[in-house]
Amino acid sequence: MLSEFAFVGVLIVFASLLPIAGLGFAWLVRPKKPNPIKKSTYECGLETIGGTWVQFRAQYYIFALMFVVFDVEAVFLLPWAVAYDQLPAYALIEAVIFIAILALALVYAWRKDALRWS
Amino acid sequence: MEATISWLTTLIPQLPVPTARLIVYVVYSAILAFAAPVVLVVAYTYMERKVLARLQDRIGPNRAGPLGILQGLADAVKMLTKEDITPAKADRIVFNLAPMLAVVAAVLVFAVLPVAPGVIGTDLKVGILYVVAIGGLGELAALMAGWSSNNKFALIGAFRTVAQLVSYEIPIVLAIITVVLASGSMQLGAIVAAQDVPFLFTLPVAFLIFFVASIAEIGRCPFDLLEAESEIVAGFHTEYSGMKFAMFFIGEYMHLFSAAGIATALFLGGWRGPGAGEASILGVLLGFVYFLAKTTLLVFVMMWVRGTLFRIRIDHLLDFGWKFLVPVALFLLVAVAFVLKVPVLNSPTFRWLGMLAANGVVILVSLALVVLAARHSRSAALRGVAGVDG
Amino acid sequence: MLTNQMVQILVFVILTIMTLGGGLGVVSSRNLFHSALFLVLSLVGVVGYYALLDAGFLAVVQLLIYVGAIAVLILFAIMLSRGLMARRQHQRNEQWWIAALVVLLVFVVLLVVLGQVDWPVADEQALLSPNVSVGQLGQVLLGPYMIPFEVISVLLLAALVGAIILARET
Amino acid sequence: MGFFFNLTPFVPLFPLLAFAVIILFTHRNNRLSSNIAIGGITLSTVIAWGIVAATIAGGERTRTEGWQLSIPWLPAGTSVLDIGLAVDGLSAAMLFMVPFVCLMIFIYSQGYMNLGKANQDPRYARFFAYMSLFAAGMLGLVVARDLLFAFISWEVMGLCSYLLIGFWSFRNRNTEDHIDEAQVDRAKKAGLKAFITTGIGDVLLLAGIALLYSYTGTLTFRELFQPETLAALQQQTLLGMPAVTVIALLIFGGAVGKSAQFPLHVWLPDAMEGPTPVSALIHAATMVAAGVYLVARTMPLFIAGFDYTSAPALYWVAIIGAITVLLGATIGLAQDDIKRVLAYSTISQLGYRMMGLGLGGVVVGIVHLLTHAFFKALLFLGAGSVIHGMEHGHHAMSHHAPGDLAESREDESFNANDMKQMGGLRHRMPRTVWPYLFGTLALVGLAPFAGFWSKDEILGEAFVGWQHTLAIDHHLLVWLAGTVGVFLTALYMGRQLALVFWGRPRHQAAAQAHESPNSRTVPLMILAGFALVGGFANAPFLGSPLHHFMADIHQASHLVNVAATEFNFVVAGMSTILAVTGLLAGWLLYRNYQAGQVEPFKRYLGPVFTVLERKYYIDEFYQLAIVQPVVWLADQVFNFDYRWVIDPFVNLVAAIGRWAADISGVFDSVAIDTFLVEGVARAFNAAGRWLRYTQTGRVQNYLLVVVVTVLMLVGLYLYL
Amino acid sequence: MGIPLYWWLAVAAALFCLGLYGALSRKNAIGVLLGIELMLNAVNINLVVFWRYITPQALTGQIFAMFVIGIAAAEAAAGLAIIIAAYRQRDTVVVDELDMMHW
Repeated sequence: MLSEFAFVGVLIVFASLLPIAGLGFAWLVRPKKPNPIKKSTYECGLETIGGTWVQFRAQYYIFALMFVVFDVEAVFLLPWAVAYDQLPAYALIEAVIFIAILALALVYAWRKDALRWS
Repeated sequence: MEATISWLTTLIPQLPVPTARLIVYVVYSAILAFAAPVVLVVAYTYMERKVLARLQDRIGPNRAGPLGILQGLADAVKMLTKEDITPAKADRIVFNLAPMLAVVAAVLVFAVLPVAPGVIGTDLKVGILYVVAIGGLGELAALMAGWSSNNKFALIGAFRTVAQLVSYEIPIVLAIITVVLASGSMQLGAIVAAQDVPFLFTLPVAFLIFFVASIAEIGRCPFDLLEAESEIVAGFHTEYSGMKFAMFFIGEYMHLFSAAGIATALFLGGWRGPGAGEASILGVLLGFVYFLAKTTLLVFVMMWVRGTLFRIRIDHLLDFGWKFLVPVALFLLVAVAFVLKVPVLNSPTFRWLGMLAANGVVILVSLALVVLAARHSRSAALRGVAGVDG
Repeated sequence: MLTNQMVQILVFVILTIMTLGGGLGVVSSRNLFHSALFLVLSLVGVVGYYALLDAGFLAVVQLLIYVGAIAVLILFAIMLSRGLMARRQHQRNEQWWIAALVVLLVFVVLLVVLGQVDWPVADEQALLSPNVSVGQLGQVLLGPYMIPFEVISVLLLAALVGAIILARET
Repeated sequence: MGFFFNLTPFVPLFPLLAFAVIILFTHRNNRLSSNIAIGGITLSTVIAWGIVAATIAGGERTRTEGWQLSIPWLPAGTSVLDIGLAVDGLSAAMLFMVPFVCLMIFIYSQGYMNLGKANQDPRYARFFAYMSLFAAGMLGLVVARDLLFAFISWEVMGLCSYLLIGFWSFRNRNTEDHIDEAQVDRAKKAGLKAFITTGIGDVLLLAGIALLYSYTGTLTFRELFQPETLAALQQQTLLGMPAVTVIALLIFGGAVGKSAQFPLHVWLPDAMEGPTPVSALIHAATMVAAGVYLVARTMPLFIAGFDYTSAPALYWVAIIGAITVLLGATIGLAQDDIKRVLAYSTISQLGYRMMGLGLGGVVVGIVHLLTHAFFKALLFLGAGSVIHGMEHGHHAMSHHAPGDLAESREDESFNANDMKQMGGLRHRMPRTVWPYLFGTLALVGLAPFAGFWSKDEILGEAFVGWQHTLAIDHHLLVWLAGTVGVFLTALYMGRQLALVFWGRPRHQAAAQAHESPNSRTVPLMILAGFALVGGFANAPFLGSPLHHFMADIHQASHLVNVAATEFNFVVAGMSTILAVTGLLAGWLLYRNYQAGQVEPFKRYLGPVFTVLERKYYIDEFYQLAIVQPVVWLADQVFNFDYRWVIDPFVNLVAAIGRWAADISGVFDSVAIDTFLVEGVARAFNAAGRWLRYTQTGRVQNYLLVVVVTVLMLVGLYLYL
Repeated sequence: MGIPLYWWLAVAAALFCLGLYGALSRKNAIGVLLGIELMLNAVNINLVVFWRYITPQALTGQIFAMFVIGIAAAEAAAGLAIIIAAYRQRDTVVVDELDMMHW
């Protein structure tokens, strides 16, 4: 028995062929006249000052963090949602507790102003 | 797909089933991976230009071919022949991999899209979660592109893109969980089959959350901060040109289509419509037409939105996602779960009505809360002003 | 003529090359960003493993959580500590060769031990029809594993609170 | 009527809800919070009394088999732990008392914590939240169907006792002018002491429960007491005894901690550092009653395999009870603090209950628990009223004499709890004195007050038991201890009455003391009514109704002594004579006591009195024998690590290296061959560095060591 | 299943060892974390393989794998936050330099 993912495997092969073919064809037909100015970093025509690695704010990280937490919670909620019809009524209570804790996380981040983009 | 395979084996009796399956897979893959992207991009770019132009009281493309219909082709040729520039300080390998990954991710979503009765790459048991998961690859592509360009704008653009994508993925997932709850399955085919009444009418709030968040997910106006020219040039693909840029471009339009397609499957009943069914070729074709029509309608709405609204600020964007959509989606989820366990609502009709009522309550309560909060903050601001004056 | 088993083995080999090659890249790459990308490659290989093992839900979860979420988190963290990227430094500490020897030893011991155990593999019939529906997963999760199910949300809440306290700029 | 049984979960649930609501939502609104607490306990009381009525109406079947409910609570992989509630005669009897006494105390607390006044306690709402949780714990224990739920409730009570006894350790010193550091410190220590001391008992109890579960696989009382389960438990041996006896003793260990029996009684007197309502709650309705109730509940385990007159576990219960009776009563003679006297009296009375249980008498123990709850709550609340009156008087005193303000403010010697500074309060507090007198008479055990009936039944049972054998056994001991205890009780209560209410005021504050407001005196009067008539509920001439009500529950096991004892005029007469004598002696000796005099007992008893005053030096002994060694051990471990072995060793290596380097320096100047010297130095250096590698502070080094160690262990496991 | 159980276990063992090596030899704290993620994945492969080959009717293996993934997410979130905080405090993420506990 082939896995239900077999088609995905085949599709991956073909999907990667598309950009390869496209880029390959373009490589054949396009002009190639590099010079240092073309290859310099684009900064609206100005000379680049300093490295690329300006200090970024941890704000970004906090959004990713929230995302991870909610994503995991969603993953645990999905089996619940699928099985919901076959589950007894207390499944509702369990899930409500689960979601309440999740909401608590959101409320915490909210109250701590971790979600504010300042 | 299974129908096609059996049709093929009856057509050529000596063909073994696995080989027939392989052939069908290869053909359908080729359609999805080559024909669909090209056709979609050409058609939708043309459509978008025309729609936007009409909304802005212009004519739009009208030179290449009749009514400018060949404009897409002309663009493709131009892209192909553009010189490809890789910045000197770029990380070449990652720089080249990023656009490929973007396209692959966009194509992979098609695998589970139920475009017509019985026509679906593979009806995964976890189909809808698969769609969400593949979306993660797109984020990865953006990060790779932004990082490898070695350009401040690209990097900031990548950060912003990913922050926005992850923020709006949560309401999407929560809306999806609501749909899964109502249909009892993550299989897209089963979700379509469960929509005797489209979820658009029973779960309108979930649809709105999904649709709005989808627009943000594909980074279109009013959520197109990823490429806010005035701030960060073109975002993470600032340094890309020629065919590599075209790859991102193609990915974007395929994304547009798949987002609308998924929304169609989840909320508009997919290919369902009068006469559509797996029984006959005509039914299948009719289903495909319904699907395409519904999807294009959604795409049109997105274009309309783009033509009407202005870009919002990033803090508003994130606030809207986390402080409005996510709480409402959570609330909705609990409300629908509650309705589904109310023992009185045991007939399908009552369940639909119950869900609709839950949606109504959720939207009313959340809007009331928003109004209250707005009034509160406004009066607080007024007090602040008064305090300064006094 | 391709048999089912041959396809499976072929896929397995490709996935193994991805997974272990990715893993090797993770530990050997000098550029941390590349390390993280190799990690993604390796984890995608694991996704393939799960798909091959008929654990479809886990495969997608792995893709969603690891590739979609954790990898993004790691890449963010790498980009946020900019010093890492600017300074080219040795990525191995001075005990790496001891570590290499020990790890090699661990690997050999594991291979030997795993080979010696007589695994109680289930019978053919059970192997052919595994219990894979997500609905059953949900029933088990909310039934016998209800407490861990609730605890995981508490754990995530705790992780989030801790991480916000740590990562916030004050 | 059966309808009320279905409401059983709400009995503990209402106070619990009150707790949650106060803590989460209403803690900013003090009046609302306390009203919620009172409302919660009122609802509990109503339901509980409904259940009592239903049990009475339900007849024998209801009382024996009762009502029960089980909830699958903790699914853990493959097995499920159930948790459940049950009501039978025994719980119903407790349900009559516990919520009602709690209610009285709650109402009283509203006044005591100065609701709405300037000196209202800053953590007023929190106080009521804790009290509600405390009540919920006790009610949970009473309606528990199994040891698991009982233990959870038990621990909730333990937590609350800690929080409440130490309640004033957080007292806001800015607003409370008469609270000093020492008092705050004492409150902290008392809370910890209660928590740790009862904790010792809790560990024993948990061990007992764990053993029980491992042997029987169930924790439900009813299943445990099945004859076959008990028989199976007797078959097992543990430590040379039947397992069931060991388990019973472990459970009794828990009761010793909670019910303040010797040798774990030390926490109870200190527990009065908390607000007075807490003392009343602990001494009457909740904490100490819990231990007695648990022993009564698990009585079949104590007897299993024996007759109730000879069961070894019961024997120890009786002995410990007897020791505690005498210990508490004698210490009570020598205390000056009004609440402390009552605390020791509680210990002594708890001893009575344990004696009763030790004779196999579930009913007599519980009846004494019930009567005692009413009059001890009464006495404590009365004492609180007196203390408040004294404080009021002290305040008024400094207020009315502005010239002396500075002086009186610094009046360090004033202590509102000190009986020796009171006197003549019967004139100042006419509405407190009568209830207090009733409570005293009930405690002393004079007919017809409540204590008479319950105490005499314990003594009668012991006496009858002794008459059966006429041997010098624990029956005799219990009877003697109990009878002596009666005299001692009367003596210290006589002393207390004389010091507090009679004689002349021995301090200005006493002269200006005020009667308390109605919120405090009305509960006193209600409780006084119960102290007067409560004993008739089980009066022998009425046919000992409670015996029939409660005793049936253990009939299934055919082990427990459930028969009511005949009223014995010898016993009753003797104890009455002793009580009257004691009361009169105490009263006469102290009636004319003046402040500053050497007190009469001290005159007559001399050094013995000092021993009593110092509570037999038990606290000091514990300090010396347990606390200090533990602290010492901790110090030694610290020293071992830091001063003596580990660190010095590292330093030694370094020192040796240095020393060697010094030598090499000398050597260098003398000898030409530097190669060898440097080699030595290097060798030592390397050794030092090598040793230091064990503490690099680098996680990865440690991890490597872990991996290598695991590898070695695996090798050992595989090839050895 | 066409693939012998031992192959799977060997692959998981190899992945585990790679992760272990990364955790032991990386100078960079994030590198150590990557190693740990590899190890967790190796464990997960084993869980799923045992489910598939030994107890295909009981879902315990899959449930455990889910919990491991959840815990890995929590671990990564908290771990990376610690690294970011440490970086901000001490301007380094080299494990050897993070030695406040040293001696």
